[in-house]
Amino acid sequence: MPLKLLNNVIFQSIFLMSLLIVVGIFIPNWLVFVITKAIAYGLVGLGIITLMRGGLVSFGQGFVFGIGGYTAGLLGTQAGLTDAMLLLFISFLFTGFIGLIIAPLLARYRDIFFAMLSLAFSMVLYGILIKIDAIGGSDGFVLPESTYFGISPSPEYADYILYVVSILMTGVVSILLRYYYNSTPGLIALAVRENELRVEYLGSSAFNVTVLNFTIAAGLGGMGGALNGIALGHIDPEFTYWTTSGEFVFISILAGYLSVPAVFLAALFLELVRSFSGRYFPDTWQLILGVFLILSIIFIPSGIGSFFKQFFDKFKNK
Amino acid sequence: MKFFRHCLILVSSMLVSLIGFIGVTSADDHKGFKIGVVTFLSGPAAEPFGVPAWNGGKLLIKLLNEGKVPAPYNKKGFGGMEITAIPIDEAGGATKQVQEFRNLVQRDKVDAVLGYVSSGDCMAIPSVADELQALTVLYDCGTPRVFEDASYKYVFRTAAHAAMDNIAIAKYLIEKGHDISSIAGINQNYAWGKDSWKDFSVSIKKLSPNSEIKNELFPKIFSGQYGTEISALMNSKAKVVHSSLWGGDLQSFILQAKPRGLFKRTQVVFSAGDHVMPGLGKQYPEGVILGARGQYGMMAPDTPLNNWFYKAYMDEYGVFPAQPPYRMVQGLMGLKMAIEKAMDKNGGKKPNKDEIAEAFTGLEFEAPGGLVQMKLGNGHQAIQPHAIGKTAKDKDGNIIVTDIVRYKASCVNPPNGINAVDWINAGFPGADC
Amino acid sequence: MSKNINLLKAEGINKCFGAVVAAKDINMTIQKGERVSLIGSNGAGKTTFMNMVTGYLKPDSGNIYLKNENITFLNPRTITQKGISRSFQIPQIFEPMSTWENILIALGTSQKNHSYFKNARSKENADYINEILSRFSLHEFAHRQVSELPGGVRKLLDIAMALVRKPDILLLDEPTSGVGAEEKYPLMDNIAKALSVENLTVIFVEHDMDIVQNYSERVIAFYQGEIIADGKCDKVLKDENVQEFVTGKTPKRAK
Amino acid sequence: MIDEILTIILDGAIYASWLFIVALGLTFVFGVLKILNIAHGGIYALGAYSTATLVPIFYSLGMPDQLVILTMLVSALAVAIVITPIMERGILRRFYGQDEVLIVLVTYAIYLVLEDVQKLIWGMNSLYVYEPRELLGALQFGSLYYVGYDLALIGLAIFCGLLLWLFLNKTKSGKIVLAVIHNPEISGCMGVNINKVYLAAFFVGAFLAALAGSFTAPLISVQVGISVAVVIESFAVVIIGGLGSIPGAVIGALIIGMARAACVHKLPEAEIFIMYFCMAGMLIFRPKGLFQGTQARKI
Repeated sequence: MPLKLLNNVIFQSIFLMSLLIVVGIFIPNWLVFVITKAIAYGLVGLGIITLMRGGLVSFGQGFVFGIGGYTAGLLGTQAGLTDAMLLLFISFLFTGFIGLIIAPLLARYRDIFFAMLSLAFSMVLYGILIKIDAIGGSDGFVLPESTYFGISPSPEYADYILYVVSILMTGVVSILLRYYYNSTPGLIALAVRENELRVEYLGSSAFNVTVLNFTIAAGLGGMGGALNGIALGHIDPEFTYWTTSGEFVFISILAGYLSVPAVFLAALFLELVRSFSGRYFPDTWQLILGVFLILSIIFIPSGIGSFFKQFFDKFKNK
Repeated sequence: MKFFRHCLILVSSMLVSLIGFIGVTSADDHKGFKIGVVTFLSGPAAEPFGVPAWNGGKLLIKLLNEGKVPAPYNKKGFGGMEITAIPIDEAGGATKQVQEFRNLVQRDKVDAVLGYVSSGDCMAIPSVADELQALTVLYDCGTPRVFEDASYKYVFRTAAHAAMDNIAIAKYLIEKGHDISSIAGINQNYAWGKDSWKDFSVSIKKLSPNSEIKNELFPKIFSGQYGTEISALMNSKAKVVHSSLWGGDLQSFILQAKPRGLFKRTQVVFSAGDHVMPGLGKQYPEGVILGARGQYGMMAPDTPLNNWFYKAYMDEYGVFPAQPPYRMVQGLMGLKMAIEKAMDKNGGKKPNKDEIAEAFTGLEFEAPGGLVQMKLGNGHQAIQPHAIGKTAKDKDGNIIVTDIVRYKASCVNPPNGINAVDWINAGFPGADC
Repeated sequence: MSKNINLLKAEGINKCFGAVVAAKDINMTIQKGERVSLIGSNGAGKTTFMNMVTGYLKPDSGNIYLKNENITFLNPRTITQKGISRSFQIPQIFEPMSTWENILIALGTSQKNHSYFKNARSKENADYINEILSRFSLHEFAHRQVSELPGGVRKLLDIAMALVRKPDILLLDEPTSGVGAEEKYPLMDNIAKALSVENLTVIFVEHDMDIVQNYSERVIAFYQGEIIADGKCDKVLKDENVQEFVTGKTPKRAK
Repeated sequence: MIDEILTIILDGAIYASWLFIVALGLTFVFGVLKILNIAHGGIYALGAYSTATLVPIFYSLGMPDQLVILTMLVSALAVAIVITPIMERGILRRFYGQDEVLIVLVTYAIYLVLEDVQKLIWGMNSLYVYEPRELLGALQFGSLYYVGYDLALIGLAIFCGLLLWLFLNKTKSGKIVLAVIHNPEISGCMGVNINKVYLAAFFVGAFLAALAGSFTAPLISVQVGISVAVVIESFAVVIIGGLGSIPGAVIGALIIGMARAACVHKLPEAEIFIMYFCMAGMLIFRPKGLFQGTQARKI
């Protein structure tokens, strides 16, 4: 019976979430912040692995990342809405809605074409954003400080509170996604990845699956963008640049599509490598990051998630 | 294979945690004065701005720590405290910089951050700086908006904003009797380029209402290909072509425009044109009117402090200092003065950030480029004198700057409380020339 | 003629690929419960016909009706939903998954009103999958990855997946191709056993005339896109044209 | 008026030629290897650096001026010879047959590495090689001067495109490459050494990238960061033209080049936007580009 409890997704998630929240009290502020950022990136990565389960990789998640960030930012500066949770939620919904609109355009394409078209969409958005001076053009703009249920926390605790909020919201999202992955439509998505033709001949629509997955990915990307913007207090068109999108793809490939927590671990890993190589090798951090990317793709081709799965499978078998 | 992979992951995660550990522990060392220096070390802005600036900064920090800088900067380090600097690459956009800034403040526990060339970064950093209560010196960026749109407690800018560059050029053109009946501009399509063009074209319109504006070109930043733009500028037959291009873009523009006769046919003005002179050497066109964003490099004043710095830099790097090292040195000197002023007041202890911020506000100090006064933005934004000149060839064929006109700081900078754009639009009220 | 008796009806189907005629004025009706085999040499148009019935290809002209409803221009998915399932010459199964999971997906696709938060591996699904597995004698392979399974089992799984939906018509594309000679009969027995449970209409493309003879009542012979014979199994197989162009049993060349 | 139209066409053609040379290698490598090589921009930069290094040496040896073009070709060749075995044999080969997007990511990583490699080899200072640009003098069109070298780029672009097209369609080796493009597995079964073809194709792509850099070097100041813009613009060209299509690259480059020139002259505000605008339009109306057919899958 306790074993069964340990295998329960909700139980695992709550355990992990509480652990992180408690740990957050003891770790230094900068690490809290890095983890918050990793969560933001991880959310986008989670969107990509949702797509990956359906056999697609988007090389343009900067598109939704940017939309999410700008949604939160514009609501903050123009409409005076500063409640972080509300902003995250609205960005999630709005970006998901945008995703739903463009998904049918993209869902007809596969493989590299899907990747390139999504990249092209993000480039178009980049072109638009740097052109609009009213929202800061290429400089972007500063977000107002966020509040929680109408209370604005003092600066010392702001990072930690956002950290907790992001863990809670991400936890909920992760649980829901796990349920989706395990549900019948979630399994059909996996089937689309393997053999789209057969799925059609079994009477299900690969197109619909892709649209749904893309919409979810868009929503998650938007939420990640909003979280990133809120955490940093600043938004600029770099959110939608192709190099940003490249990092998201890297996170999801490093994580693999088998495990949800692996995505966040991969994101944290990338954040730390980037941050430390930038700190200790300011001249050659790109080299280090590049070599790190190549090595991890060579040595962990199916992602960190595959270790998780092996580990849990062993655990279950015992 | 699988075993190997596991090992790899284990080793790399250990490595990361180890570096993290070093990062955390080294942060506790607090005897000297630790600053983070953020400037471009990669990307297109590194060669023209970041690297020469950091060269100047490195040199000054070394000499300060050795106590070899002439008075009033002859105290070792910052008020006797040894300076340690952590260089950080500014490339990657404002959002990345906010994170790097937090890392510097929270992880490395620096006492102050000196940095930022890009206006986008300067717009993004101050609010975080105030939130984290971290002393921050913006040393280079140009946008006037930083202290016009908001006010900050711990943020200072030790260099004048960009409005002065273009106001001074407009004044120079008129004083020297150039034909400004029609003007055209080529500026990069982002805040810097657009603001520069606006400041310049409005200034010209104010000083000479009959001038006609021809082309207003805004090519993409880092595009590197200007053939079409050059054709358009030459087709327009404007008498004056203004540009605030910088770095590789400016170099490429010059290289592409020169053989096509643009500089012969048209009076070209570069609002920040000096910093590519060391690189281009004899390829730099003659007859160009240029500013250096201050009295820097070839337009620096003949003062002992400047002569000392010019020579020290020349000896170290074999090339004369253009604006970037001047501006970074100016930032370091301002910080040093503020710290030492605060120490005078608190009895020689290492001052805390509030004491330094208080001392910094309204500070006046002598830098190689002339007297810097923290007059705008309620004592947080510097003004400084400016100089405009014209390139010519000396007898050996080297490019030099002649016909230099110097402007008082109060002549080309708005008074406290008035936005630069409003001041220009109002026709420079209260300018003291 | 009442409804539901003419289950599938093709009228004047034509299809060309460039200069190759793949279907030429094909007319056929198939009654409920029939077991029909399509025979013909390679390129005779059997698979093209199958592909047109299932919507993968569209005929240049002509119409196909399922239960008097025109399905000519529907896509494969909709046609499948309307009651025509198919298997494939090369089994189209989900390689990295287990047999059990393959059936689970087939089951999932056949269900309406999916819940996005209900675990697909539920008790009632498991029961149904186990029933299918035992019907096809696939039990011992339930938790093996299908890419490792022998050819016959893969074929069987492919067919089992097509059947999960409980279609009106099942199209089998060369169920015994790529299967060793000694496996063929056990495989067909298994299929027949599984199919006998429901009163299914089955159309299959087959090259092996012994199998055709043993497992079908009606035979339709194709040659160069045309139907050259249609009728009871014995009669068609004895037809001269069929023997010359399809089965090749009489090496008579003269016309 | 006629003058202005002529100027626009000339400016557009010069820019389009540059775009085409850059995009040609990218689209060719994609056609054969199915790799979208982000590091293409890095190789371009290496070509520029290599020219900026070798040409001064060439002049210091006191060789006749006309041979400088040869030096530029050699420097591009040198880059391709060095980079191809490292990238194709050393890294990319490990990933053949895997997800195409994974390979894009690998090339992105290589791009990052190349950025810093430039810095480590050549340092931070700008390099200049303006001398070759003075070789062909200037020509007058209406009231404007054009530099002969810039106009010669149009010839170079046509030459490169034509040569590659003739090679593919008129020679036996070219036909083999086409066969591999069409179906690598079957070509392999027929006895074609796929690995060799991939290596050769990558070499050609790398050479074209380096060549573009090499011939752009006299126009610009060669320094860190010149590759970023190249990546995006060449992508835009191949997306408009269709991935893997040489005629597509021609049309894509011409569309962007001409549209941009027209904008700079007539509607400067729209210039920055025009490339994205062309791309967006193409995405909406012909998402696979102008020259990209759809392929049906065999079942």
